[in-house]
Amino acid sequence: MTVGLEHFLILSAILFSIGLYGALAKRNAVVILMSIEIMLNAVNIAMVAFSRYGHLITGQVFAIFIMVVAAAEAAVGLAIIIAIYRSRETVDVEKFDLMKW
Amino acid sequence: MDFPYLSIIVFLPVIGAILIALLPQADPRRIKFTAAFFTLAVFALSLSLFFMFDTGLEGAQFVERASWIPAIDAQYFLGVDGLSLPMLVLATFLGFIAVLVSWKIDLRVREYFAWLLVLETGVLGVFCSLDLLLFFLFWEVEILPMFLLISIWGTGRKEYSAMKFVIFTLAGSAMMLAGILLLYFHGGTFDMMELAGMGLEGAISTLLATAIFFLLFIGYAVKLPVFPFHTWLPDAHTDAPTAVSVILAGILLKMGGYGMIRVCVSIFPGVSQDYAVLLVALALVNIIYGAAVTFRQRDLKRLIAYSSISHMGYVLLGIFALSQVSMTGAILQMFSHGLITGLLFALVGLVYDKTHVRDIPQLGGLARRMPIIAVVFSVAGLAALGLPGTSGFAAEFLVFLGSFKSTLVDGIQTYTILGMVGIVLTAGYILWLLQRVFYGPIKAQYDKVTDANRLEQFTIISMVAVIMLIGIYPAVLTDIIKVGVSPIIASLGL
Amino acid sequence: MEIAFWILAVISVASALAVVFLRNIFRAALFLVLCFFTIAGIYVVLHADFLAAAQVLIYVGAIAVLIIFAIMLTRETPRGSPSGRFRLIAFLVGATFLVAMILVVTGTDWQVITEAPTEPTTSPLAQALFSREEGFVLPFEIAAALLLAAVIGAIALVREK
Amino acid sequence: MPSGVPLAIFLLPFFSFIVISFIIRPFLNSKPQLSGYITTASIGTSLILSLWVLAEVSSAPGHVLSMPDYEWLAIGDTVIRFGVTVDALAAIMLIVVTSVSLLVQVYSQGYMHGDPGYSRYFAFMSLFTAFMLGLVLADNLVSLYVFWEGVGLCSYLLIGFWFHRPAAARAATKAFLVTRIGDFGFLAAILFLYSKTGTFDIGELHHLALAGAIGGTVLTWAAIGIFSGAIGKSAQFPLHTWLPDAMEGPTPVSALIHAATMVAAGIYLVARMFPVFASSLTAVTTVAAIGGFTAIFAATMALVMNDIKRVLAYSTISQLGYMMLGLGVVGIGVANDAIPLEVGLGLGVAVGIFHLFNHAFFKSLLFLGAGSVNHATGTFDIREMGGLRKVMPWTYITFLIGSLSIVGIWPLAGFWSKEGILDHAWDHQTALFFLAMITVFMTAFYMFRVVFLTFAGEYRGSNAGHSGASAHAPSLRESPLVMVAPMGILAILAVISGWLPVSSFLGGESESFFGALAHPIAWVSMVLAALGILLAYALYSAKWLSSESLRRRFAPLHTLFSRKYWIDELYERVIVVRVLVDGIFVLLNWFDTRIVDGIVNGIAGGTIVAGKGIRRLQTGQLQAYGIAIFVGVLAIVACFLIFG
Repeated sequence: MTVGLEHFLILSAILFSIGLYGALAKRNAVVILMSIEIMLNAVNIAMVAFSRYGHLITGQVFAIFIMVVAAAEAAVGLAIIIAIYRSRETVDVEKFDLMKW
Repeated sequence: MDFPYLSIIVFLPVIGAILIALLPQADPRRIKFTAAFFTLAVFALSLSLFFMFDTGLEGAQFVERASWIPAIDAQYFLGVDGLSLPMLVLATFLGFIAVLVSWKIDLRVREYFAWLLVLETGVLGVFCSLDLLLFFLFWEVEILPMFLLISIWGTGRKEYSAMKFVIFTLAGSAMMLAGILLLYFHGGTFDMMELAGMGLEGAISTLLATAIFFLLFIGYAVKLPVFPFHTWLPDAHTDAPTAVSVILAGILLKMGGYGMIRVCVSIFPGVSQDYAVLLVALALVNIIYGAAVTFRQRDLKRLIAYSSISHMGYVLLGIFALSQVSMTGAILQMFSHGLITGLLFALVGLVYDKTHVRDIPQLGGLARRMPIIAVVFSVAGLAALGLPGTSGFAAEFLVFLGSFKSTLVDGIQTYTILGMVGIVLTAGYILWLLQRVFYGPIKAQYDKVTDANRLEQFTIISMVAVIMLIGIYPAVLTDIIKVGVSPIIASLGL
Repeated sequence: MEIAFWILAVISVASALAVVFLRNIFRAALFLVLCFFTIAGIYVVLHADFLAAAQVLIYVGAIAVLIIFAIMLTRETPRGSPSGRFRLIAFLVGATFLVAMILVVTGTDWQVITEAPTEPTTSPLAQALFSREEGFVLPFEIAAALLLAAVIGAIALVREK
Repeated sequence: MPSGVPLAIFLLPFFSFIVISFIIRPFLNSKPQLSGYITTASIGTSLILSLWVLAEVSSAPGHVLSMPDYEWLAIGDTVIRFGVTVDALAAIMLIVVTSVSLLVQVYSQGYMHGDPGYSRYFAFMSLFTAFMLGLVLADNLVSLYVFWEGVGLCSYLLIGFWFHRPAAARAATKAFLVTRIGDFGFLAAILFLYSKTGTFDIGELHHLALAGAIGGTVLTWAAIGIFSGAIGKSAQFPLHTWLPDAMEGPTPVSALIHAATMVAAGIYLVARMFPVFASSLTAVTTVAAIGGFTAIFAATMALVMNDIKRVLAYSTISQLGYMMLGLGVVGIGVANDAIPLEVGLGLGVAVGIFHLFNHAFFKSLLFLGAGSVNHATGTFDIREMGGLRKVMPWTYITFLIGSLSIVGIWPLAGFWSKEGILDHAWDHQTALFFLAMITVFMTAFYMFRVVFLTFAGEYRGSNAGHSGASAHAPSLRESPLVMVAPMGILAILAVISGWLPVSSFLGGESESFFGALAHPIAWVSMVLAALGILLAYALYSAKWLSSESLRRRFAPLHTLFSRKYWIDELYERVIVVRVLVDGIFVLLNWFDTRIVDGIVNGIAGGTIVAGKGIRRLQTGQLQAYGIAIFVGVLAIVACFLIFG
């Protein structure tokens, strides 16, 4: 069986699901951020795969934009984590309930 | 009509409101005079329309029409006919009276009068609009000033009452909006005149027509109010400042009755006929139940509020008896009730102002100390119970006469006679009220209270004059009203 | 090529699992780096040479370093990376999602072109980004602005008050 | 005669009201006597004009003058026109109203002298007279109803004239309410008739009724509805309770409104609509039965009252019952074809209205006499009077004449009209005739009980400082001329009014002066009356019998009568208070606040409770939100997989 689009997409799905699990299940905010990066990368794989098998360069363009957003998100996200850590002495998301009511 | 009378009438109050908002807060006299000037100007203008109105013509006059939102064919379409002109005059008159009644306001004067004028614009807009969307817009405009006026300048549980008023009205409005949109989607226009003339009923299924009819009806029924949507009214009245009670009873309730005739019956004559028995029965509930509950009220304002519910039952009866005379009577009743109940609320305001008591058992013998208020209160009360020579009689008589003779509703004669029980009950609570509040030996704590001052005398006596005028020669109004009613009756296929 | 794919796929999945399941947060970060590397390899397999390079530069170079900094700054290492109370539900959600995605992927009739595209992709990519007619110049500029805003925002957030 | 004359009769007193209330009261309050003068002058002029009208009518063919009318309201094919009707009935009523009113106004200037509400009193009196005249002149049911309510209003205002007295305020309210119950039927009948015939015009209705153009059931119901208005206004059983209480008003008011004119409006109404009534046997039987029953029923209560005005009030009710009986029995004759239609219509009106005519004079005389007595003694309680014959000779004589007249002694006024009623009752309704005969005896007894207790014997009043209705401190002396003179004139009228050809003018029969004595019924009734007077004499003047022991022997009956059959209690305490205000209305109020408003507040409360519950889902935990998002995504995907 030759490797085709489906393989890449399934790989992407597996990585995405792992990232999803991490983002939902972990308590450490930094780990959650890391999981989100995995998810973003998984999406990128799908994008690039589509680009490869559809001969459309746009997929890669999107991947670039995703990277940009990921970078920005990582920067701001980590900055927020550090800011919260400063005020609360913890990065345990279960102890954050600022969004409550 | 070249001169845009109606636009000026509708928007002059709002201009006044803006002007007042720009005046310094520190000068309440100037604010009050500005408000009085603007409302008087509007009243004078509407009165001039009243005299210029051609009673030989059916349909709208003084029409102004401009495209408003072309994409959905919504228009800026103003005009008055025999239905709306009396309401317009009533609204402008009571608007002026409301300013006079508010002369003693000293809390945040500027905002108060500004909102009062905005309220007037909303109400006037409702009566002048011939485009459903515009109508709806004005209908909603009135809610915000009412909310603020009750919740800031009111008494007692004012926030609760203001909120109740808003929620009730908005719930009704939501239904009405749904109805209006359905009308638009099936009729293809927001133009009331066109919708009334196109025979929409025949074009859509009965179920749909009925559904639209009741969506609209509930919107108006909340406003009128019709049992069981009435409970906001006593609360709002009880806690509202006097002038707002005057406007609320005098004009806002009439928007409901006006809407029923203008929209429900005009556009759906067939459905109106099919459900007339039900609606007439509802009217009877309003009349008798409202009167019965009135007997149990101890608070002066609450009592009059409940009596309004009873009196609005006559309007409902007149409308859905579906005869020319009864419908004319219903509109006359709206006009008359606006004056009478407006006057009663103004008087209760005066009594409260002087005695700081509204609890009836605590009052007594006030006629000794405030003869003028007592006399005017008696006249207003007698007008409310339909004594000949007052507008109340002319209106109720026409409603009963028209209903009795109506041929479109089964068993209407029995219903009418049941409805007439209301006049006995009304006499009961009104006379009981007069007896408890004004007659008998005066209580010691009221030895120092004073009678109405000059301004107050002018206000209440001018209202009495109009009540008597309409009562003695109702043709002043009925000649105009019947012009508005006859096309609707024609559409009923008589 | 297929062998490369399988190797890379296995490693990336394994390292991703390690990121999520390892209790040692620092090691998890290192496995994340490994994961990023393998994904760069996947890009190579997909004939996306420019992206592969960018992946290494941005993720491995920049983001991974940021994350490690964050780990050190927050000094949470001793507590490790515990799982929260939602882990079971999260697992179910993740698994279901995976199943759903696989169903979608396998259930779809993909219209694919099998022959490899031309390399290098740098020039077509640049054209796609900057061409006058159908380019992404405006989004590109907005992305630049976004990055700037993110940088300033990050600085503002972590600045000592 | 210019057509403006009838209008002027009505408008003169009305302008008097306008002038008093808008010029004298606000600006000339220091000269209240002006109000009295203006009222008297305007009503005097009306009287002269009424005499003119009478002269014109009597010379007109058929005793009817046609008058123009004016459109009041026109909506579609419903047109309401107001006009005046001038015929024999109206002319007679005009004379009654203006003459009694004039005399009462003159009297009032003495009686009300010094009252702070002097101007208000005359304003109301003018207004009342105007409305009453309007009522008489009305040519259609709508304007008749308008004035009908108008006189009711004036009655309300004048009963409550001393509004600071709780009893007066209560009586006023009661009077208005009770009559309004009757008016409800009247209004319904007007609408009912209109819906069947399309006209409000009384003349046209007569034609239609006589021509048989209106169905029998319709006529019956319409007549009964109209009659219910008359029951209310004329205080017939079962709506009689307001009239005795109405005595709380000033005495001249009782004389004018609650004896001579307004309460007689019910009789006038039935007379005016007589062709409608006479076309339905059920209707006329009802009228006769209610009238006959009320006559004896009210008389029994008059037997035991101690308040002189209340005795007179019950007597008025009783006499009004007679009038109804008269109308009813002739109507029965007509409906049974015992009397030819063309004769019967005039005869019925004549029988009823002739008694009304006479009653107006002698009853207002009696009331004015009571007022005069009160002016002197400061009380209305006959137990505290006595011996006034010596101090108030004029009052005594006039009162005696009035009493003899009401009792029906030949040749005084009351005799003539009462004989007419009794004759026709004997002819057409024997059972009611016997009731009426017993009433004759009772009438004689209670009237002379009052006469003997008030004027004979020794003065029993103890406290001279007792403050009464009059502003004067009571002092035992004859009333001033301004009061005595009207009483004198009324006394003359109470003698001679029966000799006037009123009955034949109205279309009835008239008897020769001595010919009446040939009737056995006349003798029987006079013997009964004499027996009544004798019994009263025996009990209260000569004291041959002890009234005390008599009362003890008939204790249950006495209690029944003096407690007015507990009808007031039944109406006020049981029906109005227990059943309605404290019963059904409480229930409805509870329903309104608990159920209707409760549902509203319940919905609001439910929303708040639900919000509080649902708020718990907002844990603030990011991951929970994330899970929710993805569960949502999965749901969407699932939808696509399953349905798409």
